[in-house]
Amino acid sequence: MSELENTSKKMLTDAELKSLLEAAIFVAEKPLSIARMKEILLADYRLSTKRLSAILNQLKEDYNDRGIELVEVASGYRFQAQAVHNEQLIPLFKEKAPRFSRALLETLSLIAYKQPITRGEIEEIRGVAVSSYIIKTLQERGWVKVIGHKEVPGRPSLYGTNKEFLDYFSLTSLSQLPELMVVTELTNELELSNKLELSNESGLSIEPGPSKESKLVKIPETSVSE
Amino acid sequence: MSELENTSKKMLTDAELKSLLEAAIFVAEKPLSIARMKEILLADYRLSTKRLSAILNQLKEDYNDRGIELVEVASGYRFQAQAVHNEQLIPLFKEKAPRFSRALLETLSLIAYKQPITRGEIEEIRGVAVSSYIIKTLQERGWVKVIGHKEVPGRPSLYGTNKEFLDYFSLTSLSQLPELMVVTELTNELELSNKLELSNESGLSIEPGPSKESKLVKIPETSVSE
Amino acid sequence: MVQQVLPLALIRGEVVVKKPQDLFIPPDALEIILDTFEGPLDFLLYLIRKQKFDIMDLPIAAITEQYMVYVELMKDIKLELAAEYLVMAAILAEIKSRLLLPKLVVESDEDDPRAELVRRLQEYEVFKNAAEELDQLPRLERDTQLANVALADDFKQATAMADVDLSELLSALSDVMKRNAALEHHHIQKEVLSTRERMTFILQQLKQTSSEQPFVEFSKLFSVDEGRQGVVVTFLAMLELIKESLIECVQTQIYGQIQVGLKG
Repeated sequence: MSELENTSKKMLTDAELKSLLEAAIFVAEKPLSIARMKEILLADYRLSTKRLSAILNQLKEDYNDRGIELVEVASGYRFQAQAVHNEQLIPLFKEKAPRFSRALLETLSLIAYKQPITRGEIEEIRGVAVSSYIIKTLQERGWVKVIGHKEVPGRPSLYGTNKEFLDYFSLTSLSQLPELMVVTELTNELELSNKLELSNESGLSIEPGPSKESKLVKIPETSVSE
Repeated sequence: MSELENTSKKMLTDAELKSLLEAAIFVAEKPLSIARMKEILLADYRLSTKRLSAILNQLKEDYNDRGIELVEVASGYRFQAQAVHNEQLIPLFKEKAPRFSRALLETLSLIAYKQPITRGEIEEIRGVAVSSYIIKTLQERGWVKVIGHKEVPGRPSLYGTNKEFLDYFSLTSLSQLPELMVVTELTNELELSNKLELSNESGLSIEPGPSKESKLVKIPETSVSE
Repeated sequence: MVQQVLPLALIRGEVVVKKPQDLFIPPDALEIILDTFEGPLDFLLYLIRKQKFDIMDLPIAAITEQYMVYVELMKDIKLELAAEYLVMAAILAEIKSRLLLPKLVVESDEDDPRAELVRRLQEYEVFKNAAEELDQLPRLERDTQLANVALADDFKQATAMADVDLSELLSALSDVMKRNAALEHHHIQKEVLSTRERMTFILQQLKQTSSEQPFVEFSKLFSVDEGRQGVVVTFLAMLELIKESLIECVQTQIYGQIQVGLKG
């Protein structure tokens, strides 16, 4: 690696570079990241990330009206069939796409949204045990991995998601996941109602809470934190 | 599928057909034959083999000047990288090399430090035989070469290091090697004493540190037990 | 949102339970319940949503009653009931009993006994929902097909060279030194090594000589710009090489230039 730095680097024309990148993204077994392009594929060539991005954009445009498209996912660039052909292409595949159980999807969602998370924490939220089979499946698929251990008795594994998880769902980052249902408002109202009730019963005069919540003002917030 | 055969088949424009064929050849796991295109992919559509061939030829031409090409092999059509990129694509497919063995590293360090040195002398110092494979690997890597022959019975080869060896390790001269060794040993000792101080000060056993340090740092039992 | 429980609504059979509200299930359908719901929270959520209860004002008595009916039924027909369902039954019963207690003293941190359950139900619903949305995302295998392209026929794969860290090399060196007693009384000094390096250098220079002119002039092996130290190192290197019978020095005439060549 280091021996290359002192030697003079080679040059490529834009056309050569585009052709090479095209071939490389197509033949690579996994999505090809800009880092991998620069450090591995083009280690011998002198070129900037800016130029690379420009060429990738050109390539993207070249495939705009074709049967396949160049897309960017979490771990890099890949070519895939245009979505319009999805239905038509099904007959080509003998095996049916796997369906995932609700248990697996719920476990995966919890890991994706609440990472790092332990198995115990997943079980607490779902209210049922998480089978080892599910964790194993998620790990074998390369979607989930142990990213550390929680410093509590037993040092349980903390799980997080991999880029492969995002790749599978054609996402570039966790922030692209669908937004979670909002419940925070309700929780706030609960807290409010708690104060309201408290102030009434304690006989102290605190500022009155907004009245529109009255229908919700039944269940005070709990102090339970475990 | 069968119910479609008696109904009138659907039609596709040339552009739609080309786009679909393109996507299909790309996503198919094996080369796609004309028979499979007609019977499986396009079972619902009415079209002649002649039209299919014409579209495939157009597709071939579309990829004439690109990084990949459409070729017909025995079992059908497939896309493959243009051969001109073969050399450039090699880095993407390099198998990850196994780490060098301890034996190799010791041999290399002895050649570096005691050059010129014969294989017999290396064996004498290390106390074990040096395999020809190790010497060959070091020579292939361009780090070591035969710089002469010792005038003793058998005239064994004398090995020395090349400039490439120094370059690889960013050394300007071999004399840096033992100097560095002394520094490393000092650093290790420093780390050890730091760790000791820490554990003494805390007086308590906190959570164990990352395990990777464990091989460097042996904390005497007395400091832990408190 | 609860489409997975639709089959239950289709089941009509003998009425097993006394109080109405909704949804009564024949015993043979109970097995389906266990399979259909992801545990007691999921099941409770179903009961709540089905009857349009306000989750924030949970009618605990009604919910508990319904829940117990199912649990009892499942026990009756000896279905193996997951422990979680029984735990939930206990929780519901406890909440119910606490609500029945007259509020005598109001402590500042008094809680509505339902609060924790509501929090858990809400939190579970968030992720149940997230899982459903995740399932809708386009995904590989089912919705997205990747393009496969072969390498050209004559592509040749290469094996990468292993990377070595200098510290690994140093520790190998240090190990071998420690192991070998003979080496231990060598002092590792700059001079010694530069001599070794110079020995290699000299041998290399001598190797480049042709067969007609196998010797190099003694003086040519020295480089003036290295200064005194360089001269000393080169000279030491030559002495060492001579000692090891690797090179020889010849003089063709008295006071002539000393010629240095490889021995043998």
